[in-house]
Amino acid sequence: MNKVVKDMREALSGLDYGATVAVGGFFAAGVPRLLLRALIEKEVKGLTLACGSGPLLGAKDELDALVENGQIRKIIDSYGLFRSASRGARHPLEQKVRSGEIEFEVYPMGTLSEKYRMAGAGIPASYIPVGIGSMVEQSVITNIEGKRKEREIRTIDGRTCVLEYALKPDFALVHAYSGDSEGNLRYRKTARNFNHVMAMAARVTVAEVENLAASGDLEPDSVHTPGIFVHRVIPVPRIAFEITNV
Amino acid sequence: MNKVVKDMREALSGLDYGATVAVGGFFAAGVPRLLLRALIEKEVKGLTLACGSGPLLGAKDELDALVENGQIRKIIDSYGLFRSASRGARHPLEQKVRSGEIEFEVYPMGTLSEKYRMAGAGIPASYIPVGIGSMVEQSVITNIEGKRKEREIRTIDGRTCVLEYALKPDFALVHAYSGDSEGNLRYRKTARNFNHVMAMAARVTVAEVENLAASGDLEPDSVHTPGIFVHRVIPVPRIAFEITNV
Amino acid sequence: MRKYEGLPREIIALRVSKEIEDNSYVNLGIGIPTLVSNWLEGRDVILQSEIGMLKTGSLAEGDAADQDLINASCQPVTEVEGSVYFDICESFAMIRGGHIDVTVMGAFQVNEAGDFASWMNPSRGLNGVGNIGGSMDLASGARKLFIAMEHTTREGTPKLVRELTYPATARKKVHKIFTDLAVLEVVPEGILLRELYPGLRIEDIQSVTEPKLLVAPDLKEIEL
Amino acid sequence: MRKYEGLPREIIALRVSKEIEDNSYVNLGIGIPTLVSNWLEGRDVILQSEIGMLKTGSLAEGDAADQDLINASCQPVTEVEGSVYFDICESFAMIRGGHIDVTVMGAFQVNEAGDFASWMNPSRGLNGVGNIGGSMDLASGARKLFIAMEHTTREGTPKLVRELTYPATARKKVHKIFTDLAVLEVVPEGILLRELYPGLRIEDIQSVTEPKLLVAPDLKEIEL
Repeated sequence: MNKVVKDMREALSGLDYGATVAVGGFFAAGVPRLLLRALIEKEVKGLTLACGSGPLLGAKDELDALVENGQIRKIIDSYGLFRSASRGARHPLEQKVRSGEIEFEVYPMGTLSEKYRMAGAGIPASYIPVGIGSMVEQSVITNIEGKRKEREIRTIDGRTCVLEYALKPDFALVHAYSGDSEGNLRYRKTARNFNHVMAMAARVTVAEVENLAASGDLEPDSVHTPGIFVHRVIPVPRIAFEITNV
Repeated sequence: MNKVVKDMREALSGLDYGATVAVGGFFAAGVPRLLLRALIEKEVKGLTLACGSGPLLGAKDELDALVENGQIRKIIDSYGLFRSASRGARHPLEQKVRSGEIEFEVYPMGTLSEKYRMAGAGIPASYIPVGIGSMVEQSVITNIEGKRKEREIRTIDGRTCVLEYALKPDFALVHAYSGDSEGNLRYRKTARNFNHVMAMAARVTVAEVENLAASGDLEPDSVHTPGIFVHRVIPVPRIAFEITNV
Repeated sequence: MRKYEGLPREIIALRVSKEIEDNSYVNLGIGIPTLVSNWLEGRDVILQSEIGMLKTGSLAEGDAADQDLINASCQPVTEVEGSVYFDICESFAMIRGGHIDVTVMGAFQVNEAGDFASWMNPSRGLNGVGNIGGSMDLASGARKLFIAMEHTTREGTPKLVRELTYPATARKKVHKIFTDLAVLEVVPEGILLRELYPGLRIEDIQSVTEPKLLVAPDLKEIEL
Repeated sequence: MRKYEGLPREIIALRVSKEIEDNSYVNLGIGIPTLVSNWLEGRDVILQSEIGMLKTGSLAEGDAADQDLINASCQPVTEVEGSVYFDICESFAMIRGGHIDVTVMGAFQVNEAGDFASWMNPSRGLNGVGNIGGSMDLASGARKLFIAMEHTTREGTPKLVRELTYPATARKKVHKIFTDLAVLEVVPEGILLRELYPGLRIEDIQSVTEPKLLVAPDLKEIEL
């Protein structure tokens, strides 16, 4: 199976208005920057960007463009706002979160990672003992009051848990260090983070790959994401970026 | 951290009467045969052997000894009985299952793998859409009538599910192809199977390792089981075994 | 009961293979389904084995057998270019999560609703236990579930039944059924006879099938 | 309110490091906790970083920085002998599953019950949202949870409080608290003062602490 697409247009085909798009990466590491740039160029709007831990803070130029172009309807993340209050206050993202123009939904990081895994593994819901005693227990945490759905709480084996549901994105955009034409992927160091689980979760997974290997060149015992989870592969150059404070 | 133990006695220390012991392997592949032999030699009784897919069928000499010595109180598995009815009928294991002398509890394989993962990941329970319309939906499936606990069923997002609970073994015995003194492990080919998830799940994980590597000799991006999940490492020789029909 | 001579098992497997489209991920169960792999060589179809392997190769003979490399039926298999290994939770994420395009399984019985029984033969008398293996997970997650089996038992008893008398593996999941005598499809109204073994008539198939068969307007001989 | 001069942040971190036993797996949060790593070099302690790394090395300076290698605070770090990488679900399985021996976090506030607040400053006015990150997972799964923080805000307001006024991260989870002025332990009866900054008296600590402190019979100066 050859999943290599010829260009970014084909890579993002079908990713249209209103799509929920998982974006790999953890702050600056492992963010699919070139796929994000293609998303900006495509000018597709109404997007829900389903993140794991601040990939947009780690790719600020892309974040700025997405916000300025009005492409984002909603962000799901565990750590998606600037750490510094003063810096955040100046940023268009935070202004739109404040005004409610962008919805911002936040989960504990491990819970969010399980929500993606549940979607990938066909598990509709799990009881997770995280967030008890916090606002997580009361409702989904979002800046939009009307969306604060109540949570279901239950004590199992002495541990009080929140019932958490699978989160299935329409698309996942992931970044891999190497991959072959059948979509088998390997990540490098801490750039792995959310990329694997998002690839599992989405209906359509698009992987940007720094090093395109021939089928069979990846060691069979050392593949991180088996190709069955990946639908499109686009080779990209390795680009340098700055790791700045989030 | 040096987790290498000096002998099998130390490897199994604390594994006493009544323990629940996860046994890695899928039929003949990846079974911790030498740890099983040490378990036999130790003559510890009252064991619950928590399996994944018939590792005891794949290690028949060890199974025979465990059954004959009366060490097994209960087996948990997805495929733990001989495929052939006539062969099964002749085997002491099946006779003891028939008589109720050994309890036999069976789950769908993927559900069982998640039960171990839940234990390892600190998730008390999940709704799993497998077994609906079958006996799984009605009760825990076991040969002991009094143990057929009712299941809790719920429809989530249009999928009817069974509530499945974490299964936390006291010990896990796993087999790895290579590993270092800090417990980082790599498996070979299809011998990986249940070994990783059982290592995650247990209170104490003991890994028999065919090739003991120096710390740092395993490629950091290519470790299958990070050492944090492994408590004891025992180097073992590579032994040949026959792959016979189960 | 009358018993008809039909396709040998290898040829049932061949017929199944023709129903599998290129670019599919496929899981093959024990028995006739395993034989389907013989007809997929050279095809752009990737076999998943629930033990934790993608691109499972053919059975390994003699010295080619590797004790760390078996399929989910405990048979030594081979690696091919691009084979990949993974752990059991990843494997069942593929299966339960709907990532497998086609699953082919054997069965003791299938009924009109698309329910089927495959995991336990109660006559073994094992106090309600049996080997589930991955069968329920596979049935639950399958996008398309094909059953490949003999049309009747060795004694001529129908395996296409009105009510399952064996414990169900899953309900309303079977899409198509491939037997030595016919190719059938489970449709909302019942079981539709689509193809039959050359020389047999509809009545012949019906005589070894419990539920009343629907007949496809374009009924034809089994296409090989 | 009076504000006392106490340990600098680096020395709070040193005090924390002495509370960590050899052969421990440790996760260090943002702020003072990160500084603890400076005092663990040469110790048989393994640092877990929730981004997906075991044996996280020291911060990478200049050319040693690798854009694919950062810690959970988005700082370039280094690899050491035996470092291992893994994906985020594995990482949080370690955290939530109780595999981390010691977790050290910062906090805005801690109360007598061992509740603490760290994830959101409501004064930022973000309509109820903030950065949770891994804080709640870490608190929930920690075998031992240490808080390392200044004893008061810059303005001298106590951070050891009767009732949290910031949204809680977790409840009844804090074991010990290390500040610039004192080392305290959360016990069933309240907060126990165990060590204090040389020259300060119990009353001094109490004057910048909201709840009534219990005093250890073997109260001593902070041990470094």
